[in-house]
Amino acid sequence: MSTALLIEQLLNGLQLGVMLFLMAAGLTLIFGVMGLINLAHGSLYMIGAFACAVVASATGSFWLGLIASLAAAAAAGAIMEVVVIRRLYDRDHLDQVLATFALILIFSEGSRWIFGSFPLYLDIPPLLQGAVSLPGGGQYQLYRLAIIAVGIAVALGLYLLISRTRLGMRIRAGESDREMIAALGIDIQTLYTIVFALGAALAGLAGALVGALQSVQVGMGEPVLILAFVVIVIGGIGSIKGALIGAVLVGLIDTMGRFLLPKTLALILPAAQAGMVGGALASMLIYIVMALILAFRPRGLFAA
Amino acid sequence: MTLLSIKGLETFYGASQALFGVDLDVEEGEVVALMGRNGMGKTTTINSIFGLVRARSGAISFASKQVTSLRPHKIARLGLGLVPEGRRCFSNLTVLENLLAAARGNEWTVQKVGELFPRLNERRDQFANTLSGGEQQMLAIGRALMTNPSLLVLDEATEGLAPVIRQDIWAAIRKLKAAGQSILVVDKTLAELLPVADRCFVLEKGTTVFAGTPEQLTPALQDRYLGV
Amino acid sequence: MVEPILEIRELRKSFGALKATDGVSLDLRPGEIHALIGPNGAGKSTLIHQISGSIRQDSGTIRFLGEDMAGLGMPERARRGLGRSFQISSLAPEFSALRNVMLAVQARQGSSLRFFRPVMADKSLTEPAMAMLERVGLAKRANLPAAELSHGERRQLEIAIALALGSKAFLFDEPMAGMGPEGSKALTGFLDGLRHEAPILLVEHDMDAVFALADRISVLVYGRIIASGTVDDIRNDPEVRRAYLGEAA
Amino acid sequence: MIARETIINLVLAVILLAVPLIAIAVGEPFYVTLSTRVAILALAAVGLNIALGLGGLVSFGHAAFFGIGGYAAGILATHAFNAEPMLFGFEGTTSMPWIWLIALTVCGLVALPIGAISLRTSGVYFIMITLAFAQMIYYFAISWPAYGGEDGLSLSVRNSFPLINTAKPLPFFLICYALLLLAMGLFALIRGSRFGAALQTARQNDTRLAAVGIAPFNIRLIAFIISAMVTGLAGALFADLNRFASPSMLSWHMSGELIVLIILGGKGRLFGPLAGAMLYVLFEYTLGGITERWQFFLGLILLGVVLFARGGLLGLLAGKARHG
Amino acid sequence: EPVKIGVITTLSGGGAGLGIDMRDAFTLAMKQSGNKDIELVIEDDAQKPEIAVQLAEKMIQSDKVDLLTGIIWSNLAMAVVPNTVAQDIIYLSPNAGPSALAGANCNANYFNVAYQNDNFHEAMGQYANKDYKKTFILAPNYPAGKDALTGFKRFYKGELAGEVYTQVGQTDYAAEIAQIRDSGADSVFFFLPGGMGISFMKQYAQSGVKTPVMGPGFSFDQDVLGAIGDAALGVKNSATWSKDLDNDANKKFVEAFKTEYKRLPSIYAAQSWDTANLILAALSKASVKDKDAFKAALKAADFKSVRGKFVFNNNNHPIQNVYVREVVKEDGVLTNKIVATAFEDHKDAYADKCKM
Ligand SMILES: Nc1ncnc2c1ncn2[C@@H]1O[C@H](COP(=O)(O)OP(=O)(O)OP(=O)(O)O)[C@@H](O)[C@H]1O
Ligand SMILES: Nc1ncnc2c1ncn2[C@@H]1O[C@H](COP(=O)(O)OP(=O)(O)OP(=O)(O)O)[C@@H](O)[C@H]1O
Ligand SMILES: CC(C)C[C@H](N)C(=O)O
Ligand SMILES: [Mg+2]
Ligand SMILES: [Mg+2]
Repeated sequence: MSTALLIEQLLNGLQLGVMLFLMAAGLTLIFGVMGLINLAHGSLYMIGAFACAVVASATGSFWLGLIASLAAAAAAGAIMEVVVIRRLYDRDHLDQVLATFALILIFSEGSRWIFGSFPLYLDIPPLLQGAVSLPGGGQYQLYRLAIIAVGIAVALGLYLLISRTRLGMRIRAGESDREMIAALGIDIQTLYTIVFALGAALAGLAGALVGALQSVQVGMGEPVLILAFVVIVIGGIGSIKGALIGAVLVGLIDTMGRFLLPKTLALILPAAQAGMVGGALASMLIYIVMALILAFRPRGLFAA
Repeated sequence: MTLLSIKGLETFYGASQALFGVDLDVEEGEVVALMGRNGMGKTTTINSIFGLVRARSGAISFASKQVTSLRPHKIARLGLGLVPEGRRCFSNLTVLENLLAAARGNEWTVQKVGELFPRLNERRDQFANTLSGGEQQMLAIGRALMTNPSLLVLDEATEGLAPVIRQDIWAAIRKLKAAGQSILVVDKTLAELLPVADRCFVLEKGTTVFAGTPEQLTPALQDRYLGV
Repeated sequence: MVEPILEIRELRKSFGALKATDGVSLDLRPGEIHALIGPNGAGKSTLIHQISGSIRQDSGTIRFLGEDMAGLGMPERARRGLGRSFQISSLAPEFSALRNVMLAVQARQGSSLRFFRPVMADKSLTEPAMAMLERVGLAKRANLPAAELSHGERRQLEIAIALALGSKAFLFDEPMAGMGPEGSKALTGFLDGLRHEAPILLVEHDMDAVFALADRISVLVYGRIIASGTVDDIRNDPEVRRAYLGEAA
Repeated sequence: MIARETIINLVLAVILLAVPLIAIAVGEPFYVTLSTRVAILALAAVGLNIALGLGGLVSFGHAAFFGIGGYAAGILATHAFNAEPMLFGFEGTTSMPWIWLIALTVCGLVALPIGAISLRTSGVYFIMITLAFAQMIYYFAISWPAYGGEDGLSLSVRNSFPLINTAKPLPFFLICYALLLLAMGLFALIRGSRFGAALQTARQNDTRLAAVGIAPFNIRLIAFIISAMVTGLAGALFADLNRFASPSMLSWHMSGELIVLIILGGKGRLFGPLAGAMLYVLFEYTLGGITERWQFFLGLILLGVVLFARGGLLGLLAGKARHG
Repeated sequence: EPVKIGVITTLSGGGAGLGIDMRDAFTLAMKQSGNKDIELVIEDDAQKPEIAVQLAEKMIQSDKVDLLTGIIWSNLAMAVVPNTVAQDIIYLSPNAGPSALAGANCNANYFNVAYQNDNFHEAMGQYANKDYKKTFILAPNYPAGKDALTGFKRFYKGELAGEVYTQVGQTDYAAEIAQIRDSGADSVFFFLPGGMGISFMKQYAQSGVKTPVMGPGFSFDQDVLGAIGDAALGVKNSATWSKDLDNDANKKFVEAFKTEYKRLPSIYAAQSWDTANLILAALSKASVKDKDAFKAALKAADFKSVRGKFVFNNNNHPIQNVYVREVVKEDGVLTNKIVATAFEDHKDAYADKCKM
């Protein structure tokens, strides 16, 4: 195994992690701040990807598509909050699970209604196409580097917003006692709509960015939703820092597991079998890690 | 000028009625005491003013504005500051953040609150859920003051405080009163409450049964309504 | 001298740089009410938490009925007879007042691993529970969910639960808080009688009650006991007056 | 006076029994199958309801037990059918009572460590860690080739029960129905018992429970295990109903569906799971017949239920739950 | 009394595109036949085995269908087919062909009109021998994935640069692509159906790795080519059908499909069209009520297949040609054209074990 390969895999892990972070950031914001379990977060991700694909193919510009994805996801989030979510804050988690589960069905079938059942086309913008050379002789896809950069910028921005601004304080205050913050004269309702739209926009951004790497299709949000939940739980719910570190951890573990487990097993098993068993173990790996972390730190790594 | 006026207030929790006709008013610059035994409806009255529970019937007006149909934050913005029963500090915020989150207007500042309660200054960066009971109580008062209310509403604001601190808080209340702050206060300790109050109201089973000056609340009446 | 029931030696607990209890030693003897007073944030509740087992001390020992409590969790200590009330009421909100007390009776009787017999038909649970509610004056509200009780009533319910546990010592954290003058008076009388069933470690800011009840008073300031003695000793201690009592007394 | 809820419960139980009987009489055996599906899903949800409704333990991983029950039936029957010995030379079995016993035991044994680890956490963390365990088992089942992997495991014939012809829809339905009633009886007893009192207190306020001397952890762990076992039993029946066990029984959608059934019917209520299962299967079946977009409308209906019928179907029909 | 045909296919969820093509071609064939005595019962399995099983039961017990067909996915077929044929109902597969149903467990009531799962991969293995010596192979870790790599290896004589099993539903292939880059392979063979293939191809094209890829037609068919985009251009892939296959039945089919649905048909549509026409042909010879006669009529396969020559083997799986196609652009639309024939009259590897 060459060092170039190792470096590339580490970058891959980092990039996967950062992508998960974009998804997890919105989720942890909504989840941690509003105490709301939003299973439909994956739908917002899908909406972002669809909006980007549709606008990009209509205008020929990925960047316009990106703006559209932010706008569409934020709008969908705001509408969702006003019509449904708002009534669920003081309910227990169960009602939230059911309602947002229902929203998944509505969004998924709704998009199929509008866009049909075939995957849409969305490609990387010309500016970011191709690969760059890495020290050590390897190569790395430029677009993935760009995703890493965007993710880190978002992490920083969010962290400052939540921990340093008055808006952030009020949002967190609402998390601990909504009634009280309203009794202090703060329009928590509108504030929550804004936060929700912000979280949604981040999911939409993730969807659009990742959509260019994958197939843009109905249901694309579901697998990443579960991973995003894993991330925020490992990191500690409500913590932006936790989400970032959790995401990178999951990204690295998943990538390295997929890469190294079959190789390691190949030392003792025939190649085909090592591939299967290793693959099976690799897919269980992040869940095993999550269970271990929670067993020792029941509130995640960076409990708020 | 009449700041707050409540007439014939009736409030329900689900199907069970808690208030059966409360009448109460606060003039500007006045300290009014709201009294009554446990469970008679004091907190419910206050929550109704703030829109935290909805009045079923009756009228509540503040600064000559009808508030019964407004949303809680709109009501508070008319100039009402609440120190709720049970403190309800924002547990995941630090002392400083609790104060900043509430800040509105510019007369009261973090610094001024710190002067009123030096203890809070010491614990500025500690999370509210780890404060002692008394510290939380101070924080709740400070937080309400940060909204620069024209009427400060204190629900059991001295509960669980050490005697020296109670004295401090009563002193603070007197200071606020002297500065012209209007205050509606619920408290169990008559010995401390009556001297600062300009007028008192007594609730029994959700209705106003007494309204008058502290002097008019004779020991006999105190025994009858409050069991003293 | 009689053997103390509860013996605390050199208890320490820090939160970061803050020493919440800083070498506290005190004991509780049969039949007495030992009042623990001190400014807000002095560490009184933290001490109660350590004794009852919900917070582990950093060092020091707690012996109850001659047994070291180290390594025992809150449930084990409660089963050995340490009953407590909470500074902020802690109840099962959906259960009626009666069922809240029944739970304590059930716990006192032992096993909760009985899956079949309906509790509401079990007189060995309902009757003692009702009796406790009578004692604290909540019998009329027995069937109301705890969430619908007023603040003061919840405090009374806390006491009823502690009683129903049949504890061999009580740790009461501000039982008077939130009670009206009438309620405080009644509770004072009540605790006065209770001390003969089991001794009480009483944390309280209501000085009328403390002075009326306490056999001994310890004063905790910044995690240290600065004075300990009879009511009169404490009243007249200038340091205590400065740190805690002010003009009261 | 009989409470309104009791009457509604009775009506639900009678409907579920009447539908298959009538269906057989008019020669529409498929409705027997559909009713059996309702009974089995309700049974699984009754199991979950012990943890979730009484104990407040929102397990998002009960599909694990449902699936393990299903695979227990599938694996035992496969070995018996092919006469291949498994562990300790045991030849497998096609007898339902044996399969149930083994499914119950295995689920209990698996629930013990999962519960012991998961119960160290609470709230949302509990939801997620139970999901994590279920996902582990799911991925294991998908990629472990011995019993079909992702393709699942077909049973060639339905397993047998002494004196009853299980291959016929009606007798098999009656078995499931009887087990459902039995499980609901167990639920009712537990709810009213001392254990139930402790368990429900653990949900409302575990500090209180600890303060009276009862360790919440033990109470919850036992509830979790009982709950897993009942759901596992349902899984074994489900495999028999479909003559098929597959990883999708273990998927998080299945866990979600069980939760949905409970909320739809009314959380913590004796008949909540049954009401929920009836409603859900009815929606799924009728909507599916009307439009290809049925999931869209199912979504709308579920949303309507959460927003406007708090307390689920039973909450709507019988009012707020009482806790005595 | 009309003939009732039950169609269970995937019309919702992530894999719906395949089922919709299947259904559309099937209904179109039925419509064009003008046969008024056929009633279709079409239902959505949402790609869930339990639902498929339930639908099969409903169609058999309640709708009393004479024939069942429609399933796209092997795991759903494994759930439905054994029970269906055990109840003496005929099942015709328009797509999935798991190996478990082709060998010892073959059944006289089960006809696979599409392929045995290994076939496309076998063809690619055979074809790869021509140009490549060291291939990197990958597939999802599930039975059809294992069948795929087994099929490839059965005919491929070169060396393997690596053999990787990915997770089902995986969307990010960066780690695998890095391994490919590092492996020194001269070619890549992958089987990743649905969205997985789209993701892989897009990421592969951007990775800077230039090693040529090839795969079974599933990942390069009409339903996904649009989404992959130009990254797919020039890729060789194997299939038993292509839109440019030169026979009358095929021309008619492609025209009809394009006219009716304004899009190009996929493999699934083609196989489903053949299934419908096989049924129609058998119906014209025998009544469905006479099971044995009808099965014999099916087995005769006396219909005009869009794949040209079409014969059933002893195990009721097709003996047919497998082609190698290349992705090209025609009028701005990506599509395939045949460049070679990998196998003539190819049989699957399990037929020997079938005692029919
Ligand atoms: N959330 C609630 N749901 C139902 N009933 C309630 C609720 N809160 C209070 N009540 C009832 O309303 C009545 C008035 O309660 P309230 O809290 O206003 O009394 P209070 O005068 O503030 O008493 P205290 O001095 O004990 O605080 C009581 O009978 C109480 O049981
Ligand atoms: N978990 C914690 N983390 C950090 N500091 C804590 C924590 N718990 C308590 N403290 C601090 O320890 C000190 C003692 O708190 P404690 O609650 O014991 O006070 P108390 O004597 O009971 O006061 P009061 O009479 O106001 O209830 C306080 O300064 C408090 O802020
Ligand atoms: C669409 C095809 C790739 C389906 C494949 N035969 C499977 O079983 O899953
Ligand atoms: Mg009150
Ligand atoms: Mg305290």
